Amino acid sequence: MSQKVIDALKAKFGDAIVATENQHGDDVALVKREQLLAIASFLKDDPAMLFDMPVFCTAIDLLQWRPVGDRGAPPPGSRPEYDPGEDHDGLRFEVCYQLRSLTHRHRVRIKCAVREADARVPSLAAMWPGFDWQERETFDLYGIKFDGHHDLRRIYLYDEFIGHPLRKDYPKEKRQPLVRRPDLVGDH
Amino acid sequence: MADLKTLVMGRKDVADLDLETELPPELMTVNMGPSHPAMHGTVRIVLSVDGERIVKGDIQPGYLHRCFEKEAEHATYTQIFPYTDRLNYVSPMINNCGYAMAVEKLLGLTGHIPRRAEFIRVIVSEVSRITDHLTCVGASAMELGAFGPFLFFLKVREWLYTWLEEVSGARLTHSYVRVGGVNKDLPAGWAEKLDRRLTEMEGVMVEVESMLNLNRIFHDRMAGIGVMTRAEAIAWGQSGPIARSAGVDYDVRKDHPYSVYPEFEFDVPLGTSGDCLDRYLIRVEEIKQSTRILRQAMKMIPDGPWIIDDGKVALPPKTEAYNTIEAMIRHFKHIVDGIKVAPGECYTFLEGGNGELGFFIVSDGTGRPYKCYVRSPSFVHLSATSKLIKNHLIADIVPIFGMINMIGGECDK
Amino acid sequence: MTDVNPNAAKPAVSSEAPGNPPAPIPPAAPLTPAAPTTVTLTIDGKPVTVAKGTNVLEAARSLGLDISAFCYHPGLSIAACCRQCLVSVEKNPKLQPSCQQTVGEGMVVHTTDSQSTLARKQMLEFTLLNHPVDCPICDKAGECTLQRLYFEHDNADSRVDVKKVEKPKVVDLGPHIVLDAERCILCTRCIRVCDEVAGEHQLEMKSRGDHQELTTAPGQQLDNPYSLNTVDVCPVGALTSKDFRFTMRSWELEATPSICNGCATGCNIEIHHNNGRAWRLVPRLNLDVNGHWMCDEGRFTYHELREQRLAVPTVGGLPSSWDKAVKLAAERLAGPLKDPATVAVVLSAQASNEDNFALARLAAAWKAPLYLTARPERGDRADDKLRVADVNPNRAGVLAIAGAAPLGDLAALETGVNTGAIRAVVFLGHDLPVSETALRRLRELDCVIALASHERGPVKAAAIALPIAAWAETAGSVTNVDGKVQRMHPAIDPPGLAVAGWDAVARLASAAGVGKTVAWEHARLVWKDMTAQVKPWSGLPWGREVRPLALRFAGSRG
Amino acid sequence: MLELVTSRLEDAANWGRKFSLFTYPFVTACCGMEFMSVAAPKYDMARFGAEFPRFSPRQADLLMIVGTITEKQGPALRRVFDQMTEPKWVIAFGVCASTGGFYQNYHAMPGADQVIPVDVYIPGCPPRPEQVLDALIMLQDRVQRGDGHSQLRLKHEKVVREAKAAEE
Repeated sequence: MSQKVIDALKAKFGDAIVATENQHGDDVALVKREQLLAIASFLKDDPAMLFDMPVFCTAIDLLQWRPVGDRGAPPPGSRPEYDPGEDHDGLRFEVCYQLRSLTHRHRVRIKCAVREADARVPSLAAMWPGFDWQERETFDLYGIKFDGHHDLRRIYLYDEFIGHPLRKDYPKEKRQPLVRRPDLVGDH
Repeated sequence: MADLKTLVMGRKDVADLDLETELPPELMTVNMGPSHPAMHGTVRIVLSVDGERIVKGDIQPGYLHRCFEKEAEHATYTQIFPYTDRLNYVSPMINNCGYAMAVEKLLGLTGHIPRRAEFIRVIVSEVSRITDHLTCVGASAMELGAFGPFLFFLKVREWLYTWLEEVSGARLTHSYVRVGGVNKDLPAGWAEKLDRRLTEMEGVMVEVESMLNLNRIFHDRMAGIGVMTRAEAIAWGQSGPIARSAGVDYDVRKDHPYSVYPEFEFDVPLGTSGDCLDRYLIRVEEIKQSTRILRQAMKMIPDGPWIIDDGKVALPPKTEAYNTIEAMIRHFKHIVDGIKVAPGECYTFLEGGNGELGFFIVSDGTGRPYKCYVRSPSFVHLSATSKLIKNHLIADIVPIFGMINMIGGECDK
Repeated sequence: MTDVNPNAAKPAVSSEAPGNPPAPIPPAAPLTPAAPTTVTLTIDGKPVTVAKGTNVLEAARSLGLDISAFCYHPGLSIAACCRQCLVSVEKNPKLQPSCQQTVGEGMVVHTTDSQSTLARKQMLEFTLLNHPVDCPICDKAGECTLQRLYFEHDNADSRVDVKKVEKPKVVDLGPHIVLDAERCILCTRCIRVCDEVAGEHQLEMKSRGDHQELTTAPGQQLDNPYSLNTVDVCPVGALTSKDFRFTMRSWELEATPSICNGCATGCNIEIHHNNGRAWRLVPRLNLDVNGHWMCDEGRFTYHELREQRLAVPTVGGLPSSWDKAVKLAAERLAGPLKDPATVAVVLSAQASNEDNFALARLAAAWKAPLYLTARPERGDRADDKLRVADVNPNRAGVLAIAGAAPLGDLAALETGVNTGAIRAVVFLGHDLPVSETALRRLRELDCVIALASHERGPVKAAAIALPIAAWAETAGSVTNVDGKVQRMHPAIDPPGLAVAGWDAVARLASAAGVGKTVAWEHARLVWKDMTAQVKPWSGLPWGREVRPLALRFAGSRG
Repeated sequence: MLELVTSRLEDAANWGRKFSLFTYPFVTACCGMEFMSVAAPKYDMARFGAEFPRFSPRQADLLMIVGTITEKQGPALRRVFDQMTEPKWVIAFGVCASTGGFYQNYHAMPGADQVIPVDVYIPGCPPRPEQVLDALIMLQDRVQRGDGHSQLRLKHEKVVREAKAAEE
């Protein structure tokens, strides 16, 4: 749908574009973190790109990704650099930015893979204010730090909450109560 | 007597009110919510006010964070429909459709859904859109003191709920749509009933508009309040009535057509000033446009199956499931293992009641999504609200919030 | 002295997909011992080179083609009686059962052509003709081969409407197994398991046609020590285990790869658990150790995990806190430790390498002598198959850890205790098979510290008992009789305040003031120290952590 | 004789209370839509004396917990309940408020009764308006019988007070 965007990115940034794929009509570009800001500003300002509308920002935790049976294409988790290995220092999170251009009517998804040890990416909230809360949400639920975000706080959960619940290793039903009825304390 | 005063005023006597400490010169911090009549759903705002003027508003959502994503990662693709119902619970059918479309895209079924199913989806979605706008406008009017329109609109919504109940079996949380179609055909005589309801509704619309549009108080409370420019709207990722009120000509049904929408004639109302009054007018106009679509759909809807004929996607009829081993096995594999979706990811979006509602699903080939992110318009709209309420009076929060139409379930997920 | 198989350390064979019992055959693993030559043939247009003697079915699977089959099992002989794996081979007028058809040079096979596809679909339709509508009450539902094959390969309605043949529903075949003859699809896998794995002919078919029925051989019942493997290989719910049936639905379970602790063979297993409780153990493919099988006795060891557990530290039999208990233990030991020779540190052949290594290192810090305790051998259970006389999972591991250091045996310990030469005992596990008098002496010593998962025998005699996790509750490794070091993964949480054995040792050490060299955060770090110190294991990889995987989402099963 | 009079007085008071329930709708989620329907024409809650919502806890004596309660929401709910005047009653509106419903996860609270005592539970997701009216009538019976949570507590405190007084 917007192959020309991918081509332009490849032409301009070369090996900063780790991989590109077209998934069900969505064009996806996996980029190097160091170049993310440059790529973003290019996408925003270049007259041929003009991605003016931020759609969403989220992350994928690839901790438990495993190819099932023999169906389908090799999943991203099967790339060597994603291998958690013995002490879990593989690329664990993929931060996704979905962008749209209302001018040119094209859209693209930028991905950026980070390790658990330094789960941080440069913040794009200054460029697209729409990403302000979206990045806070991603930080809240996945614990990914966005460098340069003006106020990176929890947004859904409360400050007393420990951990980041959408990580695959956070148990679904692990509650952290703030208040309970005195006569019930101990039951939970 | 002193005790009584203590009870009433919280201090011994009005005389010992210390102006220095009780009315400090610096900004005052006021807390609104999380349980507040003017807050649709539950959201908390910490306001720094200079007298009545809002200097800074820190909006804190999350009081209804029900972990849609975590639940979805632990449920099969079919089990997730009830959770989508409760995202935007004012227009559940649209969420159902959006989620179903996402899964169908991953399955490669887009375009292979029976035409009747597509039409049914459009019909129930538009009815849901109407109920959404009715609730939004009615409730906001009530919060501005106009209790009449609220009662009128809820009466109409009741008619539509009754109709939706006949279709799906539930008043509010329908779970009517399925991957590959809808779970049963429309009931006999649905068209006549819907037609009558719509006609009656148009009558009520006239009444309500005559009550509101030229109402001086309503006008003053809405016009010029919470203005958002076109550039702001785009940069903040706004969509739906909010963006259109600011003149952004963007409606997914027109710009990225899905389902059978290209076959219908309808207009997308645009605002000019981007204030609350425009948002109200646009919603009212969209109700009429939805009615237009419904009237066309009632004529155009074809006969045929309402769910795709694919044993790996659709459940077998219960009568067979209980009596033949073949259907029983199909039922078991469907319920226990879930619909197997090939590894991949896709972002599918459609025009929800509030704007662009999108589902970003990542599949690892099993019967449950590896990730199921929902791009909820309310959340995006609310992120811009702190800008909108700035430099307004506290009382203006009411219309602004009313017209942002923040739906807790959708915003907090 | 120990021949170490580096692959055995990381359960790579099946931990990649710890949800598919039996695990899919890795293409690399040859079924027949490496044949001298290889053969190249074409399947569905794709060329594939396999060892000579391989059958077409395996060749196709190595290409990732899933040909449906009921009677074929890679661990058993070929029967070719279900006709479910028919494929068409060029220059051959009739369809061939791909399990029986060995590969030939230049052979051209089609698995997706209309003829063979239709044949397989029709076979499924026939198989289902007499199959009862039992899924809701069938224990196999959810992991049933018939369900999977029908859903993936046929998925069409039946065109025949005849009354189903009725057969006995509840037939008691033996101590562990019940037969539902109606569900049986007559694949004869179970018969071959008895004949070839257990070596006892205990099952047979009787009658003909749609009256054909599984039954026990004359004068026999299904009671061989490997009988429950028939339940695993049964492609439907005909044979069910009395131990597991009607307790838990398979799709509610989660699977974690581990190692059987029943004896020194160290069969690779999967723990199937749910809500912090193990429900059954099933074998996991490892051609180097146990192939596809395990013994019945081993399957029942999971019951131990819930019996007589020690959940809190106890002092004189009364509950206490960790800090109090280890502090008191350190104080009690201070006296005897003035002469380390009087302190006996007892390793256990029942505990994992990590726990034993931690305790051995503590003993080294104290310069205290090491002893070894183990459950007595049982010659009766030894056979030339999987079962051996040594019922301790880790004797070889303890020997390797002790290395050159002298390792006293139980007799020496008992005499030492009785003569008063030993004034303090720190022992691991709950097996200390000494005489009653010795036990009494121990009780009188009042300076006996037990690190045990169960509250049994000697643990009751201990002055201070520290609760540790059992084998299914912590990450660790055991060394089997051949010296293969194999990983276990934590499936469920330890009860109460119990912690991993090495952790308990570390707490005791820090309380006793020798915590500098005896302290770890993670079993992985214990492993690193251990492999650095124990020569035969140097360089062994720890292998990656494996998390429990929901069976229902483990991909296609059955 | 005196007991008779006081008990009659109590009954009269309860009769008055049950027909003048002032609701504080603690609306959080989907059930709010149905709460609107209950308050709106057709099902008209006012018919049962629950005239119209009071949005200040101090003026309300019936707390309707409408929708899911999350861990983050808990303290607010607790505070609202504490601020209400005695005697007060609580209705858990919908299955989320009763048990958490099918939201069993790290942030949804398994029932509002984890935080405050509840008098009447309404199942349903969301419950039909008829159910709600039924629950309201059940609550009214409870009020008349005088065995709501807070009524019982008040009685208990009274007995204790009198016992103390008797001792001195």
